[in-house]
Amino acid sequence: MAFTDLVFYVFAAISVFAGVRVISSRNPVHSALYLVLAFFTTSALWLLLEAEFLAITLVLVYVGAVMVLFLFVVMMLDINLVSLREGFARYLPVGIAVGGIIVIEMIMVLSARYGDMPKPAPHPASYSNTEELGGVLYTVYVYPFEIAAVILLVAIVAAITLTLRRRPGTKHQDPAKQVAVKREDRVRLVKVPSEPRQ
Amino acid sequence: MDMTPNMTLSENVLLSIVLAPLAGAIVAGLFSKAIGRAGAHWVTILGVLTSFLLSLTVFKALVFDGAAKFDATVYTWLVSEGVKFEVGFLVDKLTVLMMTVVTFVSLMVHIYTIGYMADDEHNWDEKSLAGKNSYQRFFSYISLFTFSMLMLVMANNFMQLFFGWEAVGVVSYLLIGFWSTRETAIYANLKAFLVNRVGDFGFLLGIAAVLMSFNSLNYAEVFAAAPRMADATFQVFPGVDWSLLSVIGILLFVGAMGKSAQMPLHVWLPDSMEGPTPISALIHAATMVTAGIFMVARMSPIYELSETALSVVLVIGALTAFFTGLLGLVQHDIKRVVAYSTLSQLGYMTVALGASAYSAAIFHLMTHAFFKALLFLAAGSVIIAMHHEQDMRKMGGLKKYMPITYWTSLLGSLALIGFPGFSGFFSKDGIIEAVHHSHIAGSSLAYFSVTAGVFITALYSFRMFFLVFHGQERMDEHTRHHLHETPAVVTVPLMLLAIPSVILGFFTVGPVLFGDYFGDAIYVAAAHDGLAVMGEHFHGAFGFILHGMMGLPFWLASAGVFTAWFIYMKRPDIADVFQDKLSVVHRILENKYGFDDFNQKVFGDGSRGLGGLLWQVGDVKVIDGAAVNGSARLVGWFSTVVRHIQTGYLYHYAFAMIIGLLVLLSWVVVPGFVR
Amino acid sequence: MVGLSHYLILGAVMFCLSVAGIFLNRKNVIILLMSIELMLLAVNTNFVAFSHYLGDTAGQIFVFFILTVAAAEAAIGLAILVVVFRNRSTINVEDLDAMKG
Amino acid sequence: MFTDLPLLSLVVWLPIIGGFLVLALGNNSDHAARRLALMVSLVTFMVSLPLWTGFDSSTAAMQFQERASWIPTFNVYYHLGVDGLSMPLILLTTFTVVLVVIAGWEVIQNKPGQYMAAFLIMEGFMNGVFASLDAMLFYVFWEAMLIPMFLIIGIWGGPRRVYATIKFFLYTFLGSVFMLVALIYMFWQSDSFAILDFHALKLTLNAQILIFIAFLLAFAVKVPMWPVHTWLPDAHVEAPTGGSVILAAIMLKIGGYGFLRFSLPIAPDAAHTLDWLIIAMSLIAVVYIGFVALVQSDMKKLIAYSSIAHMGFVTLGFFIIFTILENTGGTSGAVLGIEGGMVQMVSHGFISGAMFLGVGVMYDRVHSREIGAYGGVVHTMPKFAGFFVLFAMANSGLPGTSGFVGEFMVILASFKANFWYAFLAATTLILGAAYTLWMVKRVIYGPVANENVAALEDLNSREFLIMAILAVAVLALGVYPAPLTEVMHASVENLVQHIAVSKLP
Amino acid sequence: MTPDVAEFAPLAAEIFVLAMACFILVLDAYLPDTRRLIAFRLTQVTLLGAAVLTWMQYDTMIGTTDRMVLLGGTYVADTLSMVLKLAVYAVSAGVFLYSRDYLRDRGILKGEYFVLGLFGVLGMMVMISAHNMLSVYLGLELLSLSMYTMVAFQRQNGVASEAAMKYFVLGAIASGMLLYGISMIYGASGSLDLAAIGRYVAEHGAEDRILAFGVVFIVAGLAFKLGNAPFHMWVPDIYNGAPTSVTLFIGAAPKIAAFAMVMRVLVEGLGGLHADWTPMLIILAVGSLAVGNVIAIAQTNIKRMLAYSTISHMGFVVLGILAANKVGYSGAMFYAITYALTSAGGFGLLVLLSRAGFEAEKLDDLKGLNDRNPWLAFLMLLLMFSMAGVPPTVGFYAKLSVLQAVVSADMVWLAAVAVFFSIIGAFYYIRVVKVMYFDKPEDEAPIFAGFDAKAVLSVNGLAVLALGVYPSGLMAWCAKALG
Repeated sequence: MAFTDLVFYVFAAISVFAGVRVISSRNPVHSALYLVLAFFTTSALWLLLEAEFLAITLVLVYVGAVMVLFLFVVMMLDINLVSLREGFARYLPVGIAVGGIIVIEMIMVLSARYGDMPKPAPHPASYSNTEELGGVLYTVYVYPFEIAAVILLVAIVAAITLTLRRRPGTKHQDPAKQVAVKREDRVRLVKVPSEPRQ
Repeated sequence: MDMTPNMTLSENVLLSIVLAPLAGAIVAGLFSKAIGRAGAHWVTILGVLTSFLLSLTVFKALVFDGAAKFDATVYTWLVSEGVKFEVGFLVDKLTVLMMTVVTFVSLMVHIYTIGYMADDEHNWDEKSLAGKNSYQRFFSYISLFTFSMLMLVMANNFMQLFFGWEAVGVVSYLLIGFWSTRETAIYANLKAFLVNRVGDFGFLLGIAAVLMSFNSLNYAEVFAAAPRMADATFQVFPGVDWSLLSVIGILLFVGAMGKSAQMPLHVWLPDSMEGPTPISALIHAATMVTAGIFMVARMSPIYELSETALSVVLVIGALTAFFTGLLGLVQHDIKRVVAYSTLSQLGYMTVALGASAYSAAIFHLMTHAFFKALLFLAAGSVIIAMHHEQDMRKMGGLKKYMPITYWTSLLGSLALIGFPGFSGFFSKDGIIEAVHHSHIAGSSLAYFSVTAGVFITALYSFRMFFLVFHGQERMDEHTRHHLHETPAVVTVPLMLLAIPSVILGFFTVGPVLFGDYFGDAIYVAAAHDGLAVMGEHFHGAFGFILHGMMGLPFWLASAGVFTAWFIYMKRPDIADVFQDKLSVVHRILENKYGFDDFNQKVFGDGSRGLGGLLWQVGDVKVIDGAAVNGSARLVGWFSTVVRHIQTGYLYHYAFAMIIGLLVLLSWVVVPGFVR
Repeated sequence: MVGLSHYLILGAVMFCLSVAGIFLNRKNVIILLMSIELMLLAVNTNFVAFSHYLGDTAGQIFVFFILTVAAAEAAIGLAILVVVFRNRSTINVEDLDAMKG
Repeated sequence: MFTDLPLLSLVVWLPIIGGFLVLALGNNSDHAARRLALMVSLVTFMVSLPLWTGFDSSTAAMQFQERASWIPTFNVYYHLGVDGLSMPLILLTTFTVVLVVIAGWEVIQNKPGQYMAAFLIMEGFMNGVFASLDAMLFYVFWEAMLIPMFLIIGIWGGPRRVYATIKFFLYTFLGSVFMLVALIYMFWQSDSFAILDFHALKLTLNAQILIFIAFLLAFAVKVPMWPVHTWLPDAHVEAPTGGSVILAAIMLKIGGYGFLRFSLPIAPDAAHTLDWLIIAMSLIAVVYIGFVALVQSDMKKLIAYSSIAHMGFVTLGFFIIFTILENTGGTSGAVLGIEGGMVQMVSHGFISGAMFLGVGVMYDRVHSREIGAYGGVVHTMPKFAGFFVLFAMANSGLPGTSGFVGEFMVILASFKANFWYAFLAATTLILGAAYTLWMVKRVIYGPVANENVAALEDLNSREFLIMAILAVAVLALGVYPAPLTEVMHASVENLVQHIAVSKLP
Repeated sequence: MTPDVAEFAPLAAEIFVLAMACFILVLDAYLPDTRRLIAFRLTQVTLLGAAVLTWMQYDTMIGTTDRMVLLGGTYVADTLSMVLKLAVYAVSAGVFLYSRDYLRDRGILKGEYFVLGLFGVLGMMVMISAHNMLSVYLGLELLSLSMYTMVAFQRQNGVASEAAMKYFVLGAIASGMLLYGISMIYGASGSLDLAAIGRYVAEHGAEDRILAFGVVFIVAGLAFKLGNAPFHMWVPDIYNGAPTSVTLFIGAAPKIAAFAMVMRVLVEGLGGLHADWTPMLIILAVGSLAVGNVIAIAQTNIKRMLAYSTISHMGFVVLGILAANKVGYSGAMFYAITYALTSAGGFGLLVLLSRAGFEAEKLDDLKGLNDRNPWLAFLMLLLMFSMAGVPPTVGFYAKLSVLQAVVSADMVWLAAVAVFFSIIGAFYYIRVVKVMYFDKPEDEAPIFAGFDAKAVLSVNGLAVLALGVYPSGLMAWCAKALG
């Protein structure tokens, strides 16, 4: 067995184990951490596939940003952990059955088709995965790239729209209101009858 | 032997005969307010009189001037596939005889009605708008009836025959139920119509069979082709061959059974007495009920080719003649006695038809028309005098109050029982003799029936006669006080009808019964021709009378009259003794053999029950309940059940997607992959 | 000898794990979101493996975009989660059944 | 002179456009809406008359044809034309609508504009159905008809109107959608939606049977034949008088027309194979429904059931051809049967319309349709009673009235096919008379039953006019039906020749 | 291979929409609450401008089979995309117009709403013009993310946020499935370009079964987007839970985009595999027809009822596609466009009937509409009969063209099944008519609606009738759009 094979099996096993733990953990925090583990191991597998840029990105973007966000939300929302675990076992057999059948079918199909795919020719030493990707990203895939940018914009807008709260207690400025204010809004002239002479 | 035709009948004259009463009916019916009561009776009488006079001219032309028979189309109703449905007239000696009888009786009845209906408003609720012009309407109806009856007898094809057939039925329906406030009347008219419809049902099928066999509905064409079809067969039930002409004959005869009130379709006729008496005389004695007799005689070329059909006719007629006569013995209603006597006489005519003595049947039809109309009108006269009391138990001794009615009634009764010399004698004796000579199946039964019938006829006729005119006066004081002879409009028709009742037979028996009066209008196969055998021994009317005096029927009739006198005049207590001793028989007779109960229970209640069952179970429960609403409910129920799949739980939704994926994967791909 | 099929099978297993996770975790929406991340990971692995074996960069580009979108998706998903929690004080899936039938 | 105009288009579109105008006008003035509606219906009737006068009865070809492209994607044409089968029915439609408009004149107080408009629009659709020579155009009109009828029953109907109208809609919708599939199937066989192309299309027996069944569903529901008839009594009972009249006089005829225009000529071999089914259903309709009608206590329901029984004659007349063919080897009698069915349809249009109008007249006064609520009407409404008895007699097939003609022809023809067909069909003589006259006995005759009846007023001149017109029509057709049958001879004979030949490829 | 700037010219409409969306986003921050309508008006201007640009761009292409494949094969401009985009603009503009008063009454008339709406429209445009799996995916996500947000837009609405949650999770799963399928297709064909995939499929489709394997996942993903059973479960809850204005948005234009996606992926890319996906689509179609029509009967909430009706209509759209011939595609396209139109009208009416503090969403809320406002009732009547497929409304021709296709593909039985379920469907549509016309109103409150909204609703409703009387124009367009 080649070294790369060993690496594959080890990381694959860890990543599957991590995946199982993600869905079976009692505590969402644990799940999140196992997911991080899964990302790490998968990233390692991607390295085996010579996708260095993506492997790094996965760790940076996912682990660094997305999973932190997850953890943050998990922590922020005060969730009753006990009640969330009830009834897991009841659905387990069905879940395993369905998942099992699907995975068996998938494996059947996949191994039949790709069982003997030849190993690709190794890249020359000067090959840079990042450069390669960058090259096409800004030329061939410029249109998707722009769209992706829009998607991120939507995400920003959405996140702000949905979660930005103006707490009643806090004080803040509203420039539009300040500009629009008129004299009548602020100054009230009250007519006071003069006091009658005694 | 045909005379050389030296003259033709005019279509316009024939049309006038038919249309004059129709015009009268329309005017009297639609413009009743404008023309008033007098206008109504004048216009209709004028119409019928025109018809009658023209009929006489036609009679003269055909019988005395030797005109050729008229057979032509007036207009084509419709054509389909080369089959012409036409309206046209066939006027030969048979027809013209009927025309004359019909228009004459009708004319008499019209005149009589003026008196009978004079104070008809008493029969109506004073607020009733229908009662306001009932007088005019009545005249309109009887004129319309005359029109219909003429259409019937003058038809030259089956469709028009059916038209007239149904039209007289409708007018009869309208007239029986004329006093529409009376529950019994409107029950009777519905019953009459429906029972007739049963007959018409067979009749229509018979017509359909004729069309199928001959591809024509024209008499002449059908009769001409009939001999060729003598051996044709027809399968009503698969695999069973019946003679086609027998089937046609029997089906047509079913129609005659309805219209001419033969057992078991006779039940409507006694009830039809709910109608005003003039129409009982006109429709339910003289004319309409004889339509069946006329029809069979008209169809003689067909019946002669089927002994089966003739046997059926014979047996039905015999049963009717005997059994309905018996019923006349236990009736108390004066009109019902006459009605049962009519039934019995119709049975005689039918027997004659079955014995192939068509001319005897028509002869009896004619004489019967006069004396039975007479008897009815006389009964009506009594009823008028009794202030519309019809129960004989409340009459008696009317002789001294109503002499004209008394004498005419006596003449009519004698004619009815066949007293030698009177009209009825010739026709009835002719029938009895003809049956005696007949050899077809059932003829001995028929002979017994008609002979025994003579005694019964005499018994019930004179029972009625004695109960009404002789003996104790059983009416209440008030009625007695007002008793007097009816006015001239009533008595004149009585007298006019009495004349033919007495003498007509004497003068016509020769040519009609034994001569060749009918010529080719009636066809009798040589093998069946009993009358021809009798004709060999016929030596004039006097001889016939003398011969009759010696025959069994005369003695039976005399015995009947005597018995009636003995029981109802001499020893009235005997009647009650009989009633007690023969209570079973009496009850059977009272119940009219149970026909009415049976019909009411089985057909009336039965069909309503069946209808209710089909409706409530078939329509409401099965089709609507189970199938229609059921499927709707099923879908609705299914919907409420299935909607629970949509649990609201996210994981179930996801699970559904996964199952969907699994299904697509397993069902579509994996088999394809393995393949 | 580890070949393409091994990676694909790994992807398949991960995919089904996430499927099972979605179904089994009937309580916590956050774990559902994580399962979805797992599913995307499986897909990404497929793409990377194909890309490698086909010698074609398109697959990796696709992965790149998937990662981008997934990040955006996570942001919105978690934002919605927060909104739900604020409204209902729960993220228990079994409590989120206001609409059904 | 008139025949140069696009008559059929006018007959179709005049009432539709007029209907929308009435709708618009109805918002402002009820009276103006009524007048306009009457005018539109009269003009339409006038316009339809040249169809009769200008009709060439010597040919079976389509006449007054109009053709324009409509949906080129599917070769659908706006193609109108009439032959001897459809022309009388168009006249019947335009005639009946005039009566309906008059009948609803002051009776309808709730949104009369909408009411009249619905009838006019429906008239256009119905004429469209009869005049269409393109199957898709036919289908569009056929289905579109449902909408106004649905509203008429639902808005102006009786207490159970919602149930009745939804039942009506779904029943008929159920029937027709499968026909759509059949039409599309034939389109792909012939690349055309022209009905006449369908006639010429060769089809295998299996295809024919499926097509036939699809058509049967559509037409049997419309006719309606037993056992898919149960919508009719409900719809009739709940519909306003005008709705009942149109339903009975025209809508049912569309089913019968469909058999002649589609089922028989398109799938003659299937019709041959399945004729026993239709005949059985027809005879059951005559007998079974006759008994059911006997026990109805609601006059409209009774007349509705009698309609079903009478329509049984129509379908019987149409489908005996094959038995005749087998028994006699020729088609003699088939024409008689089909013409009898056609005459029966027209006649039933008059008679049932008149009967429903009659019930409507009483209902307007007493607000009850129960037979038990009446009795002795003749004493307070003698004129009305006269008409009613006449129509009742016509309904029970009295010779001299139009009701006789069709029944007579069909019974005669069916005897040629089979004794028992005729036997069962002829039971209507008894049953028809029984249920109709029993109702007459209980409603018209007898002593005045209650103060409602005592307070009845006889026909006003508007009602008298309608009744008189119908009475004349009923009698005229009964005494002289030849003009009606003449126009259809050529078409029916052509049809019979067509049907008698197998279409199997 | 640096892209030429000129290559961006055909994207003028997309660029314009994006720029305007950004502009509105920024502008809105500086607008006082009283002047929020400016965002609304600018949105309408944007859609109008986009329509003009699209029209100009494609002016020369109408009726031709020309197509421009640009930007490395990720973008395509052809007649199909033009027709669909124009339909999307039109429907979206109407949808925004109907929503305006509704949003104002509920205090959510915010610039972000329209910005998200415009981003959604942009996403649809991307999907419509996609010529690469990547563009398909990104367009889909752009649309989906916008819609998730819009569903949750009324933040204090618990039901809406729950709906958004469900929508989001299920949508993400569906995306995952789609992506898995794409990865398989990519693996087999070695390309993400639809044309290249199409070529590969044409050559190897028959023997390379991995393609069919991928197709299963792709079909599942697409079915989710269309809302076909059993991937339909989100539809009723989201339609029900979302604010009616958002339901209106989701229920209309995205159906067109979903159709476009199916056309691009399944037909252009994987058309060679139709023997594989036709049976799958049959399952989906029959399932949708059954589930949609049957369950709709039990609904008393009209939004929910229309949701189930959507499911059944999408079943019809799929029927057209599974016929896998030109008649079917154009039929499905006709169906999708006219359904979007009809659905917009139906929900639009509900939006108009709703007022501040009152949501018209129960069937009973329509009671006696004919007495309250005959014209609106009549329009709704047209829309309902159109959905039921009764001529002479356009819904009939939509069903007709789809059935035509099914029959032309020798699946008469399927057509029979379809019409069978449409009978069941007819019941709940006419129940709406029944409620409006035959019942007495419970709520006599007059209906306030802007003149423009009413006018557009009238146009919308009458279009359903007009297209019914003369459908051939749009039908011809649909046929031409498919070459």
